[in-house]
Amino acid sequence: MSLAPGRPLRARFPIFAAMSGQPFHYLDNGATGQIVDVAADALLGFETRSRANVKRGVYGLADAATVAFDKARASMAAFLGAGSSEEIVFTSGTTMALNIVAHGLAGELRPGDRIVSSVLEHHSNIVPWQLVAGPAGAVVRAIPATGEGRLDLDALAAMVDERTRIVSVTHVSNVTGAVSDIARIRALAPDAILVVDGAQRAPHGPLDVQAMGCDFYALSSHKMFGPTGAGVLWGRGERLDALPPFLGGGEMIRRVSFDGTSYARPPHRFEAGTPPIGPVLGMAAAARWLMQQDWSAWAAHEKRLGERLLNGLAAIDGVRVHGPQGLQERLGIVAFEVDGVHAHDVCQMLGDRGVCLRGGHHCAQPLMERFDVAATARASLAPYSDADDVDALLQGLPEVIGRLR
Amino acid sequence: MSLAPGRPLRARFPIFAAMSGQPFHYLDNGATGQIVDVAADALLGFETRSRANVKRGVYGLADAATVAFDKARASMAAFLGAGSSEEIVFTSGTTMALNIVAHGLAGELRPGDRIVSSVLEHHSNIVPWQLVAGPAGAVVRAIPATGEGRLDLDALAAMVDERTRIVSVTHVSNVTGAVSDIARIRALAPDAILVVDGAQRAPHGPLDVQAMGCDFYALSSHKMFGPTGAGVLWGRGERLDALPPFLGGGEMIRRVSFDGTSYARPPHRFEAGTPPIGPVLGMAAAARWLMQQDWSAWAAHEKRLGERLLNGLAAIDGVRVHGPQGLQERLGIVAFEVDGVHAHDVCQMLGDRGVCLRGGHHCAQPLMERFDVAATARASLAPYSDADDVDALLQGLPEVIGRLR
Amino acid sequence: MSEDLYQEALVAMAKSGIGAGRLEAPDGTATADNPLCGDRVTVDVRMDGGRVRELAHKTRGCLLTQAAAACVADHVPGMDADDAASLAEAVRRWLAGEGDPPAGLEIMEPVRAVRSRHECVLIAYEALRDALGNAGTSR
Amino acid sequence: MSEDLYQEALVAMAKSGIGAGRLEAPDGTATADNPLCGDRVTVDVRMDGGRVRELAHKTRGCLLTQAAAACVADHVPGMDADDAASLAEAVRRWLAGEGDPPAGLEIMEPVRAVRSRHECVLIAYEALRDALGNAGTSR
Ligand SMILES: Cc1ncc(COP(=O)(O)O)c(C=O)c1O
Ligand SMILES: Cc1ncc(COP(=O)(O)O)c(C=O)c1O
Repeated sequence: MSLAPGRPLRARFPIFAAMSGQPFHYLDNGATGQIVDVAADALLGFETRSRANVKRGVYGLADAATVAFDKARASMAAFLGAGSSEEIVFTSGTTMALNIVAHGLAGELRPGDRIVSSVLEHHSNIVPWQLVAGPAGAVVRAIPATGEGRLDLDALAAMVDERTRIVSVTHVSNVTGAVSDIARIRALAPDAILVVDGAQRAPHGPLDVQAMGCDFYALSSHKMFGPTGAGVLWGRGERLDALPPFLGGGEMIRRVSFDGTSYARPPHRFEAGTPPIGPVLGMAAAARWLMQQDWSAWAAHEKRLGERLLNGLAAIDGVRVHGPQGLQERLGIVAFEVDGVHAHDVCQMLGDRGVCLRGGHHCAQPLMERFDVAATARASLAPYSDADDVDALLQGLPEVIGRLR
Repeated sequence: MSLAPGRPLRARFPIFAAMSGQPFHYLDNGATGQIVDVAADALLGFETRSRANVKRGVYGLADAATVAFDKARASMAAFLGAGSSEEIVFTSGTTMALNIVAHGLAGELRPGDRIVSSVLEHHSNIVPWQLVAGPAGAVVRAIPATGEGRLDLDALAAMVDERTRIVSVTHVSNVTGAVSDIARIRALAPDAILVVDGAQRAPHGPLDVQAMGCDFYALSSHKMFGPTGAGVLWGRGERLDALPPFLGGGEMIRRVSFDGTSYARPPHRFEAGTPPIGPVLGMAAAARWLMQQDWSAWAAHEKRLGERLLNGLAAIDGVRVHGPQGLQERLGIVAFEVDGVHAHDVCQMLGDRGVCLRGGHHCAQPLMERFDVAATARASLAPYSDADDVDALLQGLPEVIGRLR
Repeated sequence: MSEDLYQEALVAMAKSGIGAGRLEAPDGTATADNPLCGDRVTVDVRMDGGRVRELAHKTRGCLLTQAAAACVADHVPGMDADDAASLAEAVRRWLAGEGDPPAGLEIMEPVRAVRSRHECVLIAYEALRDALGNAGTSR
Repeated sequence: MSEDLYQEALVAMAKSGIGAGRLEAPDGTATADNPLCGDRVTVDVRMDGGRVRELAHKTRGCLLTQAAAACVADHVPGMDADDAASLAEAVRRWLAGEGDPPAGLEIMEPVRAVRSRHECVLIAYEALRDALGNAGTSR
């Protein structure tokens, strides 16, 4: 069942057939992955051949939609290693998942309480905490980053105190590719609620949130080869039970009246309104497909390509990688700076050669400040990436530098 | 360009081909409409042939995605009659749109302030207001419903006072089909912020929110023949400018730092995280298609069918319609109760005959209480509905009643 | 399919009115809602040591909910409280496809195939479980 | 396409350094950010009645942003303040496909086809508009 990573895998990703005939080296997987055929089929199948709203109707089409939606929940529970399907809240993406947690926990915050985020975070894991900390009089502090772009956990050890209520960190940095040591963070802050942003980790294989020891975990469908518009918030049963609702609307209630409203149990309490049914079914199909793959082979492939990329960049004059040296505890996400040439100009010119890179702050301005750069270019790998993609970047870059510097 | 409503139109809705060979009378359009081909094509085309994240990348695919996303904004602005594209905020649906407004306005509420909702509202337009009113010490009051299921605007006239900060009402009831007189509401509450829930109105043709005089307007893609997972919040320019952000994350910021964060201008301020790009592009395709249709012919068709349905139901013993008598200021949404037979049992047995109805409280428990019923069955029409659909319901119902009563 | 669902035995059970009403001064009482449709079952229990002595229910619901509530009233009196409280979980598992039907629910076999109607059956058992939970303190 | 974008005239303009630096005690000053990449232009102006007398900019940005800022510094001094302030809107419209390029922007013609780079050009003009707005009070 498992396909070899690299070129053979492209048969399963319709974009490659669509782009055939033009140079196409997609190295922007950190921004969004390409959709896998089974996810596209599940999405389109629902939308065009079996659409009905879920959780409400009793006629055949509606009942089938509800069954499919339940099955999607079970699939995501399996992918994450959740204790039960009831721990899976469907959202529109990682950002929404993190907002549900942050706003949900807001009522527990007392003046002087501390929320610990980090300099490595995506804005999605900073701004929601700032939004809720302010009114509560709580303080958001940031775990610093080491010079090579990892969480500085020694600093965390010194930061945690009895006022530290929440620690919210990324599982994998979307800039440096560094993998956080969640078990150690858990040990350093045993009493804090531990929230993990898994957006960049989810595309790299099934998870075990229970073993990880965190309380909440967030991910996005579009980064794990599912459709845009869906995501998951996982919450440990008792944590989710204790969380008040954030969004109001249909499906999240038990009883509504102008005299007072009571709320449904999790996960429904957090799923107000018609969910993104098609995207959710597509995401679950992608997750089931990912669970069938040979992840040791895929990880080895990513490591090989990552090394080729890191070594190649190191050999180009004036190029500086921001991130860990090797591929230990690091995924194939590589941000770099080119002396005297702006990332946007690099990405624009490489784009003409079919090399798709992201340039900018990657929604991680505090990290950019830490590195003292305005913007970097970033290449991010997926299992369908191959050496040609990496080489197209490595060959194109010196030409671009020559032209623009 | 405009197709005749009824059967000819079904050529554009792939579900009908998929369901051919079995009886299929889809009368649950109030819960979700079926997707139109151009919307499905836009969704699938993006996801499988041109996927890239928006607002960030400069290579060709990413730039094209951004252009398409901008075009979608312009299309939704045209559909709504907005003053500019900047007034269009993309959301995951009506529920999210209403939550953005409610939570955004929370900071302006003072103890004793009044928010006026109504007994006719969907839970999505009640619960968010309750969630924000409580902590602010504000009060949510409800415009009563008349016996035939309309807003009692005389009562509203008596309710509005200088503490009435917000009035939030549905444009069309999802239970009784009653169309609200927004202009009169605007006149009765000239100083209040007027929010309109357009979820049930949007599938019935292009809008003119400026002429309507409201301040915010919400709609869902899936009810207007677009994909699941997208929606719009429209806000009058100066209202949107004044609204603080609700969700934190990427794309909604100007500058992020642990010393303080500043936010982007609307609409981006309200679009945290990767948007549901595929669903948004599909929704915009549906909106463009809807704008090309002959709405006077379609409305006449809906009126004819609605009358057939209302008259037919009136002729069945023990059936009672909850809603206005005729089709004046009322759309083809018809809720009814069957003496001694529960709505779920009615819908289940009709479902076997291919008649798809919704049974339940329709996320409108306060209205159910007003009517003193636990649940009703509801038939809701779309332009592709035809007399056969209505007749299948009218023929099946007496049989079901005979069997179950 | 619904012809199976609404077989005569089920319709008869639903209309039987077994246990319909309220108890005066019950040892335990609880209400369960079906959030999908607003249906609601209130169960009252009177205990006798560790056993359920008497039970009544007030039910607003569809035929399935009515039949399930009647079934509770028919089979539960005389049962050990813990056994009775565990029925909700047994019903949930049975509906999900595991195990045999708890006593009386054989007539509901066809409901298992209709996901959206599972709650209709469940809520009577949830109200029972919660009523026993309340009664627990006064046992 | 990028070969057109990065034509020699544009690269030269970006590297010209025209107007680079800060004014001491300017009449107006403002910063505009490109939220997409963190680029930033600060414009300082010194006024002379209703005219812009002197202008400087501090720019952190790509070649397009640099070239646009240089272009502002090259063409705006001597202009009527209201005319200068209206340039931002004119640039926005031109990028969107309407009208002729404001003076100096001819070399940016190819940028119009690349939606994601429009902000790169715009922010210098937005900083100019806002700096003039600030100066307005001291005019
Ligand atoms: C009147 C009304 N408002 C709001 C909603 C909520 O829309 P959604 O579930 O798409 O968020 C609905 C639909 O269920 C509705 O009918
Ligand atoms: C680490 C990380 N967190 C959060 C997000 C936000 O995800 P989304 O935009 O899908 O909500 C992203 C992706 O942009 C990310 O890379």
